[in-house]
Amino acid sequence: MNEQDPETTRPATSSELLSVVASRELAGRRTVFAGIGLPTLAAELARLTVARDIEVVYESGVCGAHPSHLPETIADAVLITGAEAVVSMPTLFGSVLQGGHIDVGFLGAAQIDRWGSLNTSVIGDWDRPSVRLPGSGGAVEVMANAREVFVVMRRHTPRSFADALDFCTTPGPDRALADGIRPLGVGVTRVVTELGVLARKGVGDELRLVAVHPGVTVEQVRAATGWDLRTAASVATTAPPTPAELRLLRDDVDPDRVYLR
Amino acid sequence: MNEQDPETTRPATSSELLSVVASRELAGRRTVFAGIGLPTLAAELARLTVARDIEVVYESGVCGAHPSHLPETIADAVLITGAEAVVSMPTLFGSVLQGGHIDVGFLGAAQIDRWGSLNTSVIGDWDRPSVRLPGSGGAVEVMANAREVFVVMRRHTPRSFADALDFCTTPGPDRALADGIRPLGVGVTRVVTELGVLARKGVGDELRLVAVHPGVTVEQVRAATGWDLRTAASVATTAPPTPAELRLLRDDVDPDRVYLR
Amino acid sequence: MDRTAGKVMSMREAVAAFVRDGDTVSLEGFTHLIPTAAGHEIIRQGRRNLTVVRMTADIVVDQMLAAGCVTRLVSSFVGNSSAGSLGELRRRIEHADPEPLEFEEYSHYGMVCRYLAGSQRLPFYPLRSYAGSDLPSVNPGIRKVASPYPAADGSTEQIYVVPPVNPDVTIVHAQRADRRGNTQIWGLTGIQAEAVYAAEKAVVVVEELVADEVVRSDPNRTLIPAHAVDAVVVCPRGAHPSFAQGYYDRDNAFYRSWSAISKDPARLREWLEEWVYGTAGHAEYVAKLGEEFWAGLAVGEALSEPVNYGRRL
Amino acid sequence: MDRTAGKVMSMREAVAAFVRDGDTVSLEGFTHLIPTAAGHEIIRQGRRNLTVVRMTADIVVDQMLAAGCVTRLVSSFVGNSSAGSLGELRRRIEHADPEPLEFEEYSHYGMVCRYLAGSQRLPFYPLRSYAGSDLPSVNPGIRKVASPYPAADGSTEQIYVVPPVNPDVTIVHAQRADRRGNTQIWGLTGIQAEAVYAAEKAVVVVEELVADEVVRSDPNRTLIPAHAVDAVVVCPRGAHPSFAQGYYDRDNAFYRSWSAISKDPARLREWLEEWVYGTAGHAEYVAKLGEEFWAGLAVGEALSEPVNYGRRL
Repeated sequence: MNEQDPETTRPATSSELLSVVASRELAGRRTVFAGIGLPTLAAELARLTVARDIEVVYESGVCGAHPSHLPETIADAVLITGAEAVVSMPTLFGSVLQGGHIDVGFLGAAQIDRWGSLNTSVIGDWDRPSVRLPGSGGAVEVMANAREVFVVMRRHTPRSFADALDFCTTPGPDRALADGIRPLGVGVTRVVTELGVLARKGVGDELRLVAVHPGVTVEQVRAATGWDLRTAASVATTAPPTPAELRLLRDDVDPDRVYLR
Repeated sequence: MNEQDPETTRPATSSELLSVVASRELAGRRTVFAGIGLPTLAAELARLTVARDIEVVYESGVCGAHPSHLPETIADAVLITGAEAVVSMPTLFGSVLQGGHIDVGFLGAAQIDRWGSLNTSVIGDWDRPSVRLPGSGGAVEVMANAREVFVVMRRHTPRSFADALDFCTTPGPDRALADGIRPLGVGVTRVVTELGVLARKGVGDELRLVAVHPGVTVEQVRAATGWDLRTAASVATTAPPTPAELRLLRDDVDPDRVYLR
Repeated sequence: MDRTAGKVMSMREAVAAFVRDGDTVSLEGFTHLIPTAAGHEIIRQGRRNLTVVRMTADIVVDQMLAAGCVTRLVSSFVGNSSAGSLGELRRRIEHADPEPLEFEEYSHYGMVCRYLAGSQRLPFYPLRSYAGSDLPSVNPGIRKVASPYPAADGSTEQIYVVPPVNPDVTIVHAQRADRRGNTQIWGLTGIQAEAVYAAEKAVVVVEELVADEVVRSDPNRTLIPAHAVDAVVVCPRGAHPSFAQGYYDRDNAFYRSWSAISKDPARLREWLEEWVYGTAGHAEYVAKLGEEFWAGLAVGEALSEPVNYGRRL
Repeated sequence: MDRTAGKVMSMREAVAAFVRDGDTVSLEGFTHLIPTAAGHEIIRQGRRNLTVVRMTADIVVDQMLAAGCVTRLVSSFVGNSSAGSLGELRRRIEHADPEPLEFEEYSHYGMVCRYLAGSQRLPFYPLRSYAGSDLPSVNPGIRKVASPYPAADGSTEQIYVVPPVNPDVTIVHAQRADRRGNTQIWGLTGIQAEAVYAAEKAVVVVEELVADEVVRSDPNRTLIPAHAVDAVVVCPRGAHPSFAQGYYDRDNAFYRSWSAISKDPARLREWLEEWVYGTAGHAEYVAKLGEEFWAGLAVGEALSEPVNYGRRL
């Protein structure tokens, strides 16, 4: 594929936009704890653009991944071959994550609230849920120990941006402090959605709308949010993906369009 | 060297006797935690005689050692090359030892009391000792976690077999229980000295003389012990090293006489 | 005592000897080296009332649930990787269909710490998780302890702790072992060593049984020493549909297909009939998949550079 | 951000940048890979009032004590391996000669657990040691915690705990690293990784700096990942008189000679003058020992068999 190919000149999809916006936020970071899917795309794109020597860490124990192909899971064999280090689970969670070595952790969720707490356990009651979700995995640990957390949410709806979580699997620092324990990091600082970008500075601060994607209005985002969403003094419009970013994403990062659906 | 060599026909030295007696006690054991010196000789001799497939574990992290030469330290390079496993210190002390996988641990001491508690820290007061000794190393852990402990003491004197320890570095289970904690093993069960063998069954039991070496009397041992040493109903006389044991020890285990001084 | 005596056995023998009805069984392997073949043999032998402990409860757990082996699950992630849902697990939890499933929910590090406590014979293990989470409210195993050391500001610091897990038996899959059970794993090593050390009994399933000399040429690669292992089962491709680094790749297509299979109880039953009850053992399962299939999962060579352990001259 | 920028430096630069008067300095290596050359450079640069943390306080610690660098020692074994006594350490403790030494005494696993707590950012770490020992009576750091889970008999279980250690800097020696600090160690791996993770800053001294590809051919061998390392110092034979598995053997004769050298303060002073103050750095120390000497510590070859990490086809 080259620059003349229609593949690289057609406009960005929502997945591409999310990946590009998230990748830009990694500028200047040393370590990123990436989940699979859009966070993988964002981390791999960042390695080709704004954070060329960032150490990408995966929950499976891989530190400094240099995958030959886009990984399909956080434990894909291509993440292991050629990695800088592969460590055991106690080391990954105990020394790397709880030890405080992660600058940015990526998380997803079924529900997020205004304080950046997350639900990945159930919709409905925990005892007899209407939907049983996968649960924490390492999300509780990423939130408690990464310096800050980025959340990527494909769907921006009042149900997923909830006034009250059905269940709090992964608490932000405000909830942790109310329980008498101060976590290492500041919790969620960025939420990238199909509509725009929400941001939060740290303890005591709630998520505010700081940017809308091209063609999206502030009112649209507020209507899609389950609480009374505050907005920044001036809400920016997301700079669309550059041709270079799109080309890298499409040709080099995910040529098989595993995640770029 | 062969059987006709005077080296293999001269009588056993004290070191040789101690090594042989200790080696015989390893019959039927699966794992032994060996210290350096006479315990190494005992373990290596046992591998050639009564416990051919015993797993010899060293404090340095070596499990299943097959040394090409007699090791001069518990961390000798010859213990590592060709070993079955070499593990980290947290694994060795946490999973292997505290996890309960050691049948017999070998320890030495400057002082031992009738309950099998040991002092390896100081002679005199801890704050300003007359002699500062090396301290615990892993002895506290071996005593608390091995199923039973063998002690080898070259010198059998009232000062080393003490009525009261100057300092208790490594407590036997009776002391541990008085502190409200039950250790996994039964503590010291065998003490092999230059004069004979003392034995102890477990909690509540004190060391008793069960065997004297050839030519040693019960009274000699009692006189050399700092407390009123009890004796078994019938005190045996140690069977002297067999020619085969001596030949293996001298020709195969320690041909350079590193420890067989 | 001969440490090799009787340790190497068939999967059928190992499951018969070491997995009993009502046992707590840990099956570990974090995406990599999942002991699927062992799970299938447990199904074939019809074990009941098991408590299954597994960080990432995925396809093999869904299959064991569907076969009626499991009454209780201890886990930190109940999903089909990133490829979809576990139909049977969701029916059991969401609808108690066909019967309820007792579920103990942790986070990944909570599970890791439970294995650490279990392997180190500790009464609890502290971790910096759970503050403010709803998990402690649904899991009484997650508690708090006060540190006996004052914090920098003089206050008493609280920290969450989890209890040890000590499975009756842990089963893991690995690349290779020797006849004594010295087991070498590379690539993702996960929590397998701790899960083995935490257990009363341990079964190691391997791609290859190798000569003592192979293991002993690289003792640092032995993550599970012989003293922790009770049985060694040779079972090539026993981790399918997961992968064995350097041996075969992950069967991503099967993972993607599981949502649809497991969504329909009848279809799931058929799958079990054909692939588990309908095969005498894993060798038959492997043969049934066919050579062409396995060729699709073959991997190329990327050898580690040897290191020198040295030899005294 | 370039993770390689400025990480590779000389020993002189690393000690100047990362070891300050009054610091808590951890020097680890359990008989194997002792960071002697780093200790000597600390002596050359005249650091004062250090707290040295080292499980096995042996020759290099005795030398640092004699050079007046150390006011406090945290250790679990203060002896010259199995080869004799540490003269300076004994004078300091037994006679406060020439000045007292503050000494914090633990057992080996107590030290291991302090590093584990430090590396995992825990307020304490529990261990099944110390019950009935006199050590807690002379070390207020060793305390008890009650388990929040009742014991089998319903009673409350007590367990000893130790506090974290978080050195200002940890210095370890290793066989090899890449320019980013990904560090590979084989043979005895000890507590080095945890000591590095527990520290604010970490310096890794290596026998060889290797190409990224060498490290990346065997990522499981990387015990200390780049993110935990602040400086990489290339210093061949920097672990003498201890050994580096596969590189050179232990200098047992020197260990045996140390009792006599250290017993006499004048002789110990002369030794420091000649071998530490009298050499500009470790390269000179190595050269001064001479090629014949090093030939006597040479080791033969015992290569690990490579393993296949696999490559997607």
